[in-house]
Amino acid sequence: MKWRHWLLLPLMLALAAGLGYTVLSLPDQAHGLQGAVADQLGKSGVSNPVTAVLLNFRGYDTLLEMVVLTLALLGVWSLGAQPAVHAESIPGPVLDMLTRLLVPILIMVAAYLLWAGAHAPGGAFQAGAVLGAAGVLLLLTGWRLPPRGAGYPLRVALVVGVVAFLAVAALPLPGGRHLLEYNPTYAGVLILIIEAFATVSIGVTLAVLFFGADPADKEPR
Amino acid sequence: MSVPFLYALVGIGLFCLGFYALIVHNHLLRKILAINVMGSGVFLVLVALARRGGETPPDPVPHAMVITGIVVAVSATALALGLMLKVKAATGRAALPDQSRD
Amino acid sequence: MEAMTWLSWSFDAFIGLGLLWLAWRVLACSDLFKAIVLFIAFGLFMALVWVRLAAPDIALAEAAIGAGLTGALLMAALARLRED
Amino acid sequence: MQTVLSEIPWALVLILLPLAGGIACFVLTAAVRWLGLLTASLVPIAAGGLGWQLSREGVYRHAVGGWGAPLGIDLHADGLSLLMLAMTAFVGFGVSLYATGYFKSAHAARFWPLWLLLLGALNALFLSGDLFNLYVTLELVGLSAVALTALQGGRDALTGAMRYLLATLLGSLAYLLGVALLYHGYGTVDLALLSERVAPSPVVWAVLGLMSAGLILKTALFPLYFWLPPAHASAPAPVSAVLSALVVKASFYILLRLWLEIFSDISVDVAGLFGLLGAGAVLWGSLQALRQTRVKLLVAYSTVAQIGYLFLAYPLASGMGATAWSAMAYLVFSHALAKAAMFLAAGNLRQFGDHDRIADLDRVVQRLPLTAGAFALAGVSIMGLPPSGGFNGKWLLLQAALAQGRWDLVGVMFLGGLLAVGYVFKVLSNTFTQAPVTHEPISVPARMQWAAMLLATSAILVGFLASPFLALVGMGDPFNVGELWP
Repeated sequence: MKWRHWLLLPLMLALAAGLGYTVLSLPDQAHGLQGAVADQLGKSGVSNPVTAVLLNFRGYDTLLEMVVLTLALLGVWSLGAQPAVHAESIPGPVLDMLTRLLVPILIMVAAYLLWAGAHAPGGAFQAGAVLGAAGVLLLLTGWRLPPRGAGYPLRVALVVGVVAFLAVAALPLPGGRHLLEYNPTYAGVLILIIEAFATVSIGVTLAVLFFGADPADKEPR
Repeated sequence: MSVPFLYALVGIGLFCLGFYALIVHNHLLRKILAINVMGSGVFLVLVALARRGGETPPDPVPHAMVITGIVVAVSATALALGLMLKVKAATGRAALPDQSRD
Repeated sequence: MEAMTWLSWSFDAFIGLGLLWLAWRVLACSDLFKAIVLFIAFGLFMALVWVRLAAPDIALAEAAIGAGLTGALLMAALARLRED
Repeated sequence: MQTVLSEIPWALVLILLPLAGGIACFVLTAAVRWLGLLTASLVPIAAGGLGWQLSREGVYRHAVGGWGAPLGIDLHADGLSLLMLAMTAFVGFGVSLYATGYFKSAHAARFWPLWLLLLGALNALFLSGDLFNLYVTLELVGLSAVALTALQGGRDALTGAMRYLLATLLGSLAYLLGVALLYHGYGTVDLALLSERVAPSPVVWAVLGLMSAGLILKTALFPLYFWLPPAHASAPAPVSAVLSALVVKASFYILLRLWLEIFSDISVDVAGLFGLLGAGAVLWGSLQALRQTRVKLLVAYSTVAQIGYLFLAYPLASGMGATAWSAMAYLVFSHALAKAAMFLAAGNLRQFGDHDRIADLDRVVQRLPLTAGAFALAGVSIMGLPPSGGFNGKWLLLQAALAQGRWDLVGVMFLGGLLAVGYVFKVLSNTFTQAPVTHEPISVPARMQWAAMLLATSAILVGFLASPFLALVGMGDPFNVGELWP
């Protein structure tokens, strides 16, 4: 078994050397798209160029990426129940207190990141991740979704980001315009709406992925 | 060597290191970590090379691509971890059975 | 000025080598729990690199998703793996 | 009426409709079957609409967001995209019809959202003209395919899905590194712009290596096929059909596009390597198929072999482009139909006898005539016997090889054909006789049998439609050869 690994090592070094040579062969000056982005930034509705690329210029990628996240959740849920984490992880008073303190702060941080994304570093994914972290903390302290919320309401919260994105994407089509084409006057508002719904969905999805299985899943394990 | 090329080479190193570990290790959790390290390497190449040529504001397009990539990576990791637990439950080991013996 | 550039360059070289060393430890150390902790550290180091590369948006995403939530997912999976 | 039809953006409908359908199925769990079947029946109509639009207005381009490449993402459809979309729509409909009978309630609620999202992802992939966007669609396809493989659980399916996931992620990352290098070499990820800008350089060579290796792994071309047989053989029957018929074609399509747009001018030697691997796949896959004792594993290895034929077109295209690419288009399409039919029939056999051991198939011809017939008709196309789509493809490929004096490839095709006859008849001959171990048959719903029959018959019928078929595929000259044969 081991000799195969030794055989692999020179191959990997050759691969690294080849790729390294390729990287060094690139010119010293980048000629990317920063100029094109800067030219159109005024029409994008936001002033943070990364957000402009993510939600406007290449918004279609981001739409599909939201579907990727939903798909991961569908995949994990379709595997059925997972073993529950053992009782030893029941939190002590410290974690409990920390959670009470942290969760409201995290939610406020998420809201700030969402709002700031238009002009400064931040945006839906960072905000959603922070929201997800708040959810993970709650789950760690033993909080569970009440059964009434576990079915339909949870599923709606999970997909509301994709649905809002799809709706905004398809909106210009009946008028004969392009997919995801925003009117520059409303672009900022539309982006904020998409991001707000996306943040909720991303946060809930990440927290639910941490939980492991569909809380409404009654299948015996 | 300029800083962008330095980090791009580190990215290539991470890619190859992760690739090697992915093949060599049997434990599935380790393979999942290896895939993540490989991914970080690719992201590093993508962003570092955009810094070539100095202090002008960086190209935001690779930045947006990497944020997309990070979300794709966490999605794939979540599915892989769920699958790994099911493999463990079904076979008793968090490793893939040797195919040649099947 | 020359000294500043040199200092900044060696700082980057240090981070780059540290990143490679961390990745190697993540993939080679014998204990899985330790590997995950190292992976989270690796993610935080990555966030530092993104800052160095003038990419604060990625730094935020990496710290929150790459290190934070991926780390939490890995920890939860390891705990479940050791259940039985 | 005509103006209304031509104003509908059919390409966008093909992407948005299944995505919306999948999400609706996820939320409205009670109505999944009807929502699912409805969506899957509307997709072929949209594909037909796109075909009509293309034939009237020529190549379709859509700048998402109105920005246009290189800043934005461009969608693009020509005859080759249409071929893949029509294949997806048609196989997708047959499989959906089958799935309404196959999955029971708990699994149905999990199957339909995943399957419709996969359908939307495949359509998005075949319509994308942007390399990074292709990466995202590739991951969508990969993750949904893996989740579907593991859907019903079981030791083999779970380990098969895990192996599949690791392989597909590795392939995607190699591809993505190639995208990164291309972007930094040429300042765009738009395929059309790249084809104008790319010139031979170390970057292009590295990208060719990375992307080819990653996509070959995802296409399961010999010798990187290790993950395919366990995954395709252990997945639920409708999922196996989708994996073999459509999912491996997704990465194959990207590689083909890259070849046609970027790499063919850079290197002809690599075409020879692709041909060599293809020949290896034909021989090795067929031999392995012949050795199997279970129906689904046999059919899965047959996929390994049939993928090989697709790569034989690369070396032959340098001399006789029109003939070789026509052959490949025919093989892609007819293999999808025939292989889906075969996997669906295999699923019926398995449900009927609660096993899929070839030796223990018990008088299936008398008791399950439609299924046995579907398997036989699909077998005709896979073996390449006339009249069938498979025959047209293999005949054209043979012509290209003969005309260029490639006797080695002629020999490979001849041997591959003989071995295919061997493995198809290995199954068929056991369907007539009484098995040593008899069993109580379990009834198979009629629509599951008719779904297999529908796809198998289409694989035969497409053989009669050579000139309209090739005229459609040649729209917009995706292969840069002018008119396709004949």
